[in-house]
Amino acid sequence: MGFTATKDKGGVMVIQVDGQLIVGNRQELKQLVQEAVDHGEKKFLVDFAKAGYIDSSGLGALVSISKKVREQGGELRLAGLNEDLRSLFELTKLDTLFAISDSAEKALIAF
Amino acid sequence: MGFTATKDKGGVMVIQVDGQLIVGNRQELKQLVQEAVDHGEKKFLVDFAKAGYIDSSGLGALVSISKKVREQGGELRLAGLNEDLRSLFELTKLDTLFAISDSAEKALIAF
Amino acid sequence: MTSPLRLVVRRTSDVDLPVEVSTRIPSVLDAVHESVEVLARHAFAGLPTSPECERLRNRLKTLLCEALANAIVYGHREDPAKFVAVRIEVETTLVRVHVTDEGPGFDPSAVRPPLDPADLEQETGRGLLMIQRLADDVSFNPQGNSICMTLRRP
Amino acid sequence: MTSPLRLVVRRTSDVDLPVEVSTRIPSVLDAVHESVEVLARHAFAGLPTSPECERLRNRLKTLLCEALANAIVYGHREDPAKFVAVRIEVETTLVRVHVTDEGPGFDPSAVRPPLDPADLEQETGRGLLMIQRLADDVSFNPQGNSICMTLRRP
Ligand SMILES: Nc1ncnc2c1ncn2[C@@H]1O[C@H](COP(=O)(O)OP(=O)(O)O)[C@@H](O)[C@H]1O
Ligand SMILES: Nc1ncnc2c1ncn2[C@@H]1O[C@H](COP(=O)(O)OP(=O)(O)O)[C@@H](O)[C@H]1O
Repeated sequence: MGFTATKDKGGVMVIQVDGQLIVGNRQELKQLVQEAVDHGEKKFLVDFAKAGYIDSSGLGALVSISKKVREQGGELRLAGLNEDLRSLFELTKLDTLFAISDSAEKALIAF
Repeated sequence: MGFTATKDKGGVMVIQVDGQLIVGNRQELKQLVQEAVDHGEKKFLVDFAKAGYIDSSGLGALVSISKKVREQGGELRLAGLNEDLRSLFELTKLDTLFAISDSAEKALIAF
Repeated sequence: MTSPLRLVVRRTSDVDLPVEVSTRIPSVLDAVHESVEVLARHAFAGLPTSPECERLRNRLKTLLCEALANAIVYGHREDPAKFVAVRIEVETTLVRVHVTDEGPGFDPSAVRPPLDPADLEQETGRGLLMIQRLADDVSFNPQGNSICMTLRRP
Repeated sequence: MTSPLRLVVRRTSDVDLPVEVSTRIPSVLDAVHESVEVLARHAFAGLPTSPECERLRNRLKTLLCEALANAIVYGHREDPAKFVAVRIEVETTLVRVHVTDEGPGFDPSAVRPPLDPADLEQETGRGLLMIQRLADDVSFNPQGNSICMTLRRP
């Protein structure tokens, strides 16, 4: 349980969600992104390839960081959602709010 | 869960206890031995090398079959008891009633 | 000369044993993750590790997160001295999850999730919606402080 | 040029969550084995597969066999319509197993196991003795129809 942040060659902060994004760890994600934004980072990719489950607090955290990134003129993308995780975005209509790519590779090309 | 009976070259019925010897399957063991005794078998070895747990009903079944075998002039030995299973025989003093060998091999030599 | 082999295999008794797993969780959001993992482990002990079961397990975990967070935040205002009661009934064909708090309860039919395009940037309000869509059945006690979420097993 | 790497590892919350596993078993001796396996699986979910834990698991199974057989035979005279209630409390340092029947109960202090050399050929009467020696603690309710067996965890 945790997040791994790596800056790729194209300057994108790739944040990997390890296990779950839920009420118990969403603050860490928000903090991580806030610090990176403060540091001048503009491009963010949240990769769910290694995530098993997320809850509505986790979705809320994503809404919050995407707002923050956009306010700074940056861009946030999501990737690696399996069928079940993706359906959470659909049923909450958040799929219309986020740029979602199938894989981290595809998302990185899209930036 | 069950018993495998094999007759070895020396004419010993080797009965392997698979998993457990408890209230739920001791009748099968008693029946197996009864049939073999009726068939004229005299030498029995019950091997616990693959047994995980036994209960007092299982011990009772062993007392019963050992009596039956002895009444027919036969011999019953036990083998393959791990430390915990062996301690059950000690605390019930049944270690004084049974011929217990460390392994099936040693028991077969002792017949 | 081969030795005669006899195999006695016991009939497996078809016991359909419903098991209940229950616990009480302190009202601390930091306890949610560990509690969810422990509960899922005990409730689904022996469930195969097939992808299908893994999905069911994750669905259960999301549902538990939602219901626990609501009980802790709205039911108990994060008072660590209050405990959320969780009871999971595991049957052959379904799993029933009861989450009960000591709070005043609420009227779930009055909740409106932020589904309008104008509301999508709201951070909260999606918990019940997710519960209703992830569970195969949802019911509340009359007071509204105890939720029962049913999952059909694959 | 290496890319900067940042790792955020969350503090693991030290939740010490006592879990209870419970069920009701029909009073049929053929149901004992399956019930014991199911209960041990749920109660010890997540317990490592070390030899030490395997021994604890087997000890629990033997204890459950004894208490269930007694409840079924003496408490319920094998009436399949009567159910034996089992409740297992799993805590960090111990496991407590409660087995309760609807029978008249008995006085455990009056039981004399067949330990005399002359009595060793008796087939029965060793259940309580085994329970008392395998469990780290044993107690009964006043009526004698509910036993509590405690195991310390390694
Ligand atoms: N256990 C509860 N006790 C009291 N009120 C609750 C409870 N669960 C939910 N609610 C109410 O229902 C509303 C909607 O909850 P929910 O859909 O989970 O979204 P969120 O928790 O993000 O606000 C909450 O704002 C709260 O007023
Ligand atoms: N749950 C119970 N209800 C009533 N009597 C019981 C119960 N458990 C044990 N007993 C009594 O205690 C005696 C000893 O039990 P035990 O030591 O387990 O040996 P066994 O079951 O082989 O007779 C039994 O014969 C029975 O009279």
